[in-house]
Amino acid sequence: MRELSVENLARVEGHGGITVTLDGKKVKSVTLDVHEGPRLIEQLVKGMRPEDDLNVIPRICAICTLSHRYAAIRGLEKALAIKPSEKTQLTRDLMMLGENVESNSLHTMLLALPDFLGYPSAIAMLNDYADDVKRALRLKKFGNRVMEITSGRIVHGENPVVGGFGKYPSKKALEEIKVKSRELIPDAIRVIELFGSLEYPAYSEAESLFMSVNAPKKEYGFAGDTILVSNGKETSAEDYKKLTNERVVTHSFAKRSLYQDKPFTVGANARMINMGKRLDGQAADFFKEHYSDKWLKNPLYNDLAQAIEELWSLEHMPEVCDRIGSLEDTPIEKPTRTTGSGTGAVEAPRGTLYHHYDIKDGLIDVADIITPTAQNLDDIEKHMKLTAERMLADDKKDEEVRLGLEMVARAYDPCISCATHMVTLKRI
Amino acid sequence: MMILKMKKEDLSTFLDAVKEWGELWGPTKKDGKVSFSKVDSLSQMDLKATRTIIPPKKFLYPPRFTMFDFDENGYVERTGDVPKRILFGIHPCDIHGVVIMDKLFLETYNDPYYRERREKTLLLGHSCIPDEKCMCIATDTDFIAEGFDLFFTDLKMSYLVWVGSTKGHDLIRMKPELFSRALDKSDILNYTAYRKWKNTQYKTMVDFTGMPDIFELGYSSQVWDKLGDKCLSCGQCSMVCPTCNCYNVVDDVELGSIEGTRDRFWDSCMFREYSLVAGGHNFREKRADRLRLWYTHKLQAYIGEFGKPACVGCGRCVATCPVDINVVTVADALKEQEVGK
Amino acid sequence: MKKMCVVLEDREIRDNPFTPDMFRIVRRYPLTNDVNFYQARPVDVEEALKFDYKPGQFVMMSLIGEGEAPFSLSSTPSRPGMLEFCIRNVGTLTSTLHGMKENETVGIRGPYGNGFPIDKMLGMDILIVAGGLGAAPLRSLLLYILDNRDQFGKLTYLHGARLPGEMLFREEFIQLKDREDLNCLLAVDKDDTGKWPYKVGVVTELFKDLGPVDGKNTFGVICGPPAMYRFVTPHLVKLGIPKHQILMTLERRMKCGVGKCGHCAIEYLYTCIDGPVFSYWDVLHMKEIIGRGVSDKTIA
Amino acid sequence: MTRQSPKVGVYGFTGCAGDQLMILNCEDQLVDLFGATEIRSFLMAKSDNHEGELDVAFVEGSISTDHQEKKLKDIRARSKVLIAIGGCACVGGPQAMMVGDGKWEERFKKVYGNAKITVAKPNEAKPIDAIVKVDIYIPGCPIDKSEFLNAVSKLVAGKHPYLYQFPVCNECRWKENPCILYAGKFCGGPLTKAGCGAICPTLGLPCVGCWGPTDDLNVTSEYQLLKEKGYDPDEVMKKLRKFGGAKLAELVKDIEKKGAKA
Ligand SMILES: Cc1cc2nc3c(=O)[nH]c(=O)nc-3n(C[C@H](O)[C@H](O)[C@H](O)COP(=O)(O)OP(=O)(O)OC[C@H]3O[C@@H](n4cnc5c(N)ncnc54)[C@H](O)[C@@H]3O)c2cc1C
Ligand code: SF4
Ligand code: SF4
Ligand code: SF4
Repeated sequence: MRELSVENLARVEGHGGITVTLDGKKVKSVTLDVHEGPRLIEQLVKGMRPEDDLNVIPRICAICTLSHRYAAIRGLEKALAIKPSEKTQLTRDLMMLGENVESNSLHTMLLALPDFLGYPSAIAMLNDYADDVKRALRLKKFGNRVMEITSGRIVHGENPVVGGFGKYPSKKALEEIKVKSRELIPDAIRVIELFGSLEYPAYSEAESLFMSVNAPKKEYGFAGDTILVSNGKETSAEDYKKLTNERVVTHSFAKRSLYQDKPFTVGANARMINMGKRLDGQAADFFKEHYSDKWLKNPLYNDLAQAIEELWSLEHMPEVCDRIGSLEDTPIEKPTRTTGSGTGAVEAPRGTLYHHYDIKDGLIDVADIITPTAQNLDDIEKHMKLTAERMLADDKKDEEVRLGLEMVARAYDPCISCATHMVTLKRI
Repeated sequence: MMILKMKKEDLSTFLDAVKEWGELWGPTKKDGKVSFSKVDSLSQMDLKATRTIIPPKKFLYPPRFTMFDFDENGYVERTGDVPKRILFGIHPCDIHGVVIMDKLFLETYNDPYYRERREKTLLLGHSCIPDEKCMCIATDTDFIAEGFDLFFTDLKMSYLVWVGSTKGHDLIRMKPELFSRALDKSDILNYTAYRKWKNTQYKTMVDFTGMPDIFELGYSSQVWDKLGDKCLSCGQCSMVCPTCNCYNVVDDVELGSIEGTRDRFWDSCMFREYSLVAGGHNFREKRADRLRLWYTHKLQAYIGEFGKPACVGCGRCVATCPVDINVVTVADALKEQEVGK
Repeated sequence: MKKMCVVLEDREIRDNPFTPDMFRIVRRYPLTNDVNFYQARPVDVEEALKFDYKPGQFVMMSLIGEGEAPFSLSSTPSRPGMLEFCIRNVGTLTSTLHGMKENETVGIRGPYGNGFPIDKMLGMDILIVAGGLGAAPLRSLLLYILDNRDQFGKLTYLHGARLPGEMLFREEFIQLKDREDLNCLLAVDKDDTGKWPYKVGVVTELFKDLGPVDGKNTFGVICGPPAMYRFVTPHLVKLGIPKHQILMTLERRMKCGVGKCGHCAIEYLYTCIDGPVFSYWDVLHMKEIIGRGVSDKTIA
Repeated sequence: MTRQSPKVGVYGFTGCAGDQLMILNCEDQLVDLFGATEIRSFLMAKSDNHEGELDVAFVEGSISTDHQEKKLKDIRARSKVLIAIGGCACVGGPQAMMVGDGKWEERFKKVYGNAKITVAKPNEAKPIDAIVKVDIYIPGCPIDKSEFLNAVSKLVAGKHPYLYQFPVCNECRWKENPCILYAGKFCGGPLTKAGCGAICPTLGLPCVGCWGPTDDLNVTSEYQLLKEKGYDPDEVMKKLRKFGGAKLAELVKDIEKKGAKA
């Protein structure tokens, strides 16, 4: 028996590793374990005021910081029966677009692309692909800038609060976003073209189910009150437990999810599968051009899905900015009750994120947070197992198998998808 | 001193005209934040605002700025990039504050950074209505006779305009038709009435006479320890006080080179590290010691040197300290040997 | 009341007192395991003889990227051309300085501070008490007096160190013991070598060996760690030296050296421009001056 | 005079990866950064990582398993300078907010039930200086780009990074914000290290304390003040503890004891 282990799958909300146990050419098991220490954040926020919870929970993950914040805000506002103003709503949309651009450009170009092109890092690509690396940095920087303008800073901005914003973006800042987002569209298109021209190895192909929020008004978007499943079902976000069924496994500090006893996928490709037809603008054209049945089986297409989504986010910014600019600032809405429950669901760049709260007399009684990576873990394991089996059957060398596995894990953009470095092979 | 008269409604025209000399700055109020900001015209100013959060020292000596650019060959001073500015609407206390800063920065050794900004900034004072925190009457800074370029006293129907410098006079000469030398008896009466009325407006009653002796007597008083227990060491008092001048200096280098800049930023004697010296010895380890230095500086030492306190009575420490430590409460506590609630 | 207002138009001083000039380190060797001796000369050699100062003054030394720190001049202006320092490695700037080699450059501006009141000290007896790094400014005074020996009365130099190996300028001072016109007494707290031929004990022990002192006609000068002031001053008072003739040089944190940054303030005085040399009389009515503990009780 | 570019490693332990992300967020300097240093190990940014002797190690995150403790000691052993980056490494982070209350195991059980987790032995979160010596602290949640770049630039030039300590209030005053605490509402400014630029008070929101406690804080006075202003002591304590980690836990112990008596 030998063990092919992919150590330090960093950033699966912390640190993880993949161990593939091989028996001859057969794969005995694939385990993705998270050995980052537990943080028990859900327990720590118990007894806190909602505003204090909002300071803590974004620190679960820096790269989805705004998604966490927004999911919590949605959950808390439902629990406290607060209805945010239109201006607040739109400004939140804008911040999510910013996070999407930042995260998707980081993941596609700087973390996933080096695999496809055979480099150890984006920096190592500088000599041969300087333009593309700089393009990615431009996009990422702009995404960060949008987050900074809307949330107060690049990472862990405190500006979005329950009931509104500390301060709304200034007219000048909105104008800056409008101009810059238009300027960057050619860059985003180049990213799509690049990923559209890549070969996606078929080793990992398998049927799966896809979940995402159902954005309101039949539009594409990153937040919603119901959840779409690719089998056609639609469920209220409040029933998230039925969808995710969290459980603890012994080899990991991250919890796991199954839907109807089967692994499922969340993320950009799930969003495309469920809501792709709602895209508009050039993003819609690219979607039509590139979308195929393969997306339903091969997780690697998540990279291309992210590229298309990023273009959509950029294309949408000017309109959102205009609408925000046309509305008067509104004060922060106050809670209308002190006891209640609510679940917020948003689409983090790497998939659906749930924050559920029970509030009692103004204090948090129960907090339940289900992250996209936790939902994907079983799915990742499933696709990796297949990849390993098929590659071994193809007589691939260990080095190639290792890279193949890394690419699959990374494609899920697991929180920060610098996943799966340092693969070592152990034989018994 | 030359005193001229101007119609109330001409002020706006005058300010529009003098903008040719430099940027126009004045007191503004936005989101509860009262500050001197760059404005286009009089209409954007709020002349009723009593005190800005930060005094005009920020113009002469910004919270943070670069002194030098350096590389291995030496240090090149960074001056010359300061815009010409006209500051309208400064109150007498703040002009007194500038006069004290002038002494500090321009005498003995001449600070070129302060000097450049001072020379490029014209101070156009404006009379004020004291609020419940003002105490300039106790520090003898309620009126001002020097240190400004022009000073506008609002007498309801008209302004009396004191011309304090040749530069001030040059501004007048940009619109001479707005000013008249023909002052009559009613102007004198109005002015006297205004002074009398202003004297009755103070609500904070505090007496700083004898402070140097009271400080001397109270050097070891337990009052300092009690105040020290309350003080948060937040340093706000130093930032807002028009006569606090302390600063720190740091060098920054650029990535991958040894070129860099030497920056200066506002510091406060209320911070622990401020007085720390080599070997870990701290001359003012206790907050009580630091507070005593601060208030000794304002109410004892300066009076000993110059006959009046280094406090100009602006009330900013009263309007800032979250735990109610300020010139009034400290002076009272020392006199009564009791820290008030 | 003094006139408050500074008239801007009057002044034509355009020099930037904060600009360091570049100096070259021409010699550098260790005095003890954490104190180095440095000799520095302006990069522009023409300038070398123009740098004039008084014993007891200090300079602000800049290292690129590390900032500035004050250091006493250890050399005497009576031997112009070269500035000398002895500097202890205690932190960021000083540790980088310790790693520098001869021929490298540093920025220096100054001299600053009042220095010793040489005019008043002329013709008087001088009793110097140095402890540890206090020798840095006091060596300047000592060498100055030796170079102008006929202008002063009796000269006594007391120097204490913790261990023989920690005594700054040990060889230099031991040689001075041979001079007729100087009474040089050295002490170490502890002799770990077993070969120390002079006094073993704290510096105040040396007062026993002093012989007669004409207090009224003497200037006592102290420099050393804060605690030393507390122990030594009573001895000087006992010798009958008037309080205004007991001098001490003080250290404070400094960021400008020219009375602007505020860090070295002691009540209304600035160590940098009103000091670093203060008389015991100043200290007596400025309680904070050598730190807590020097209250009326301990001084009386 | 050319210096050898320092060998650098960037490591992450328990936390949100925000500080490592902030390094990657230095978009304009990233290429120079990788040019001026020899980045030997940086899991989050590259695959070809080599462990070995380092000039500088940047360590993010708190330590909360035995496995991590071992790894950190190893990093320390082969690094000349070890720099803690971010609140988790410097003071323990939000996961250490309740350190010492004796209820950690209870909380662990509530999240993981009775499941036996074999991958590593979990512990209550600790700042890294509870395990190894730290040479330089760069606080923040997350760290500030310019503070980080200043420190790196100095290290590359062979100089000492320097952060002068003062509370957020100082920066807040520079921004001319009306004071929230003066108005009688909670603000963590006086207790918190500056470096963020007083972002939150500038947005009209209280400072949450994410830069961690200053070396010279008067937590008792602020606690008293807020109590006088009508805050529930429990709530104040929760707010104070959020980012204070082990250090604040130590400071508030007394208050909590006295509070219980009062
Ligand atoms: C008038 C005067 C003369 C001096 N003469 C000498 C001398 O001849 N030889 C000598 O070795 N030292 C002398 N010093 C002390 C010397 O200035 C400090 O040791 C030096 O500033 C430490 O700098 P650093 O960057 O290496 O230390 P840092 O890393 O900055 O700090 C180490 C310690 O020094 C403290 N410190 C920082 N700046 C100063 C400062 N300006 N003054 C005092 N402590 C400070 C810090 O608080 C800290 O505790 C003198 C100081 C003064 C005020
Ligand atoms: S006196 Fe008040 S304002 Fe000043 S440092 Fe202390 S608490 Fe802050
Ligand atoms: S001490 Fe207070 S009242 Fe006096 S000038 Fe300073 S801030 Fe104003
Ligand atoms: S608002 Fe907060 S950070 Fe700002 S000065 Fe007040 S207490 Fe300090």
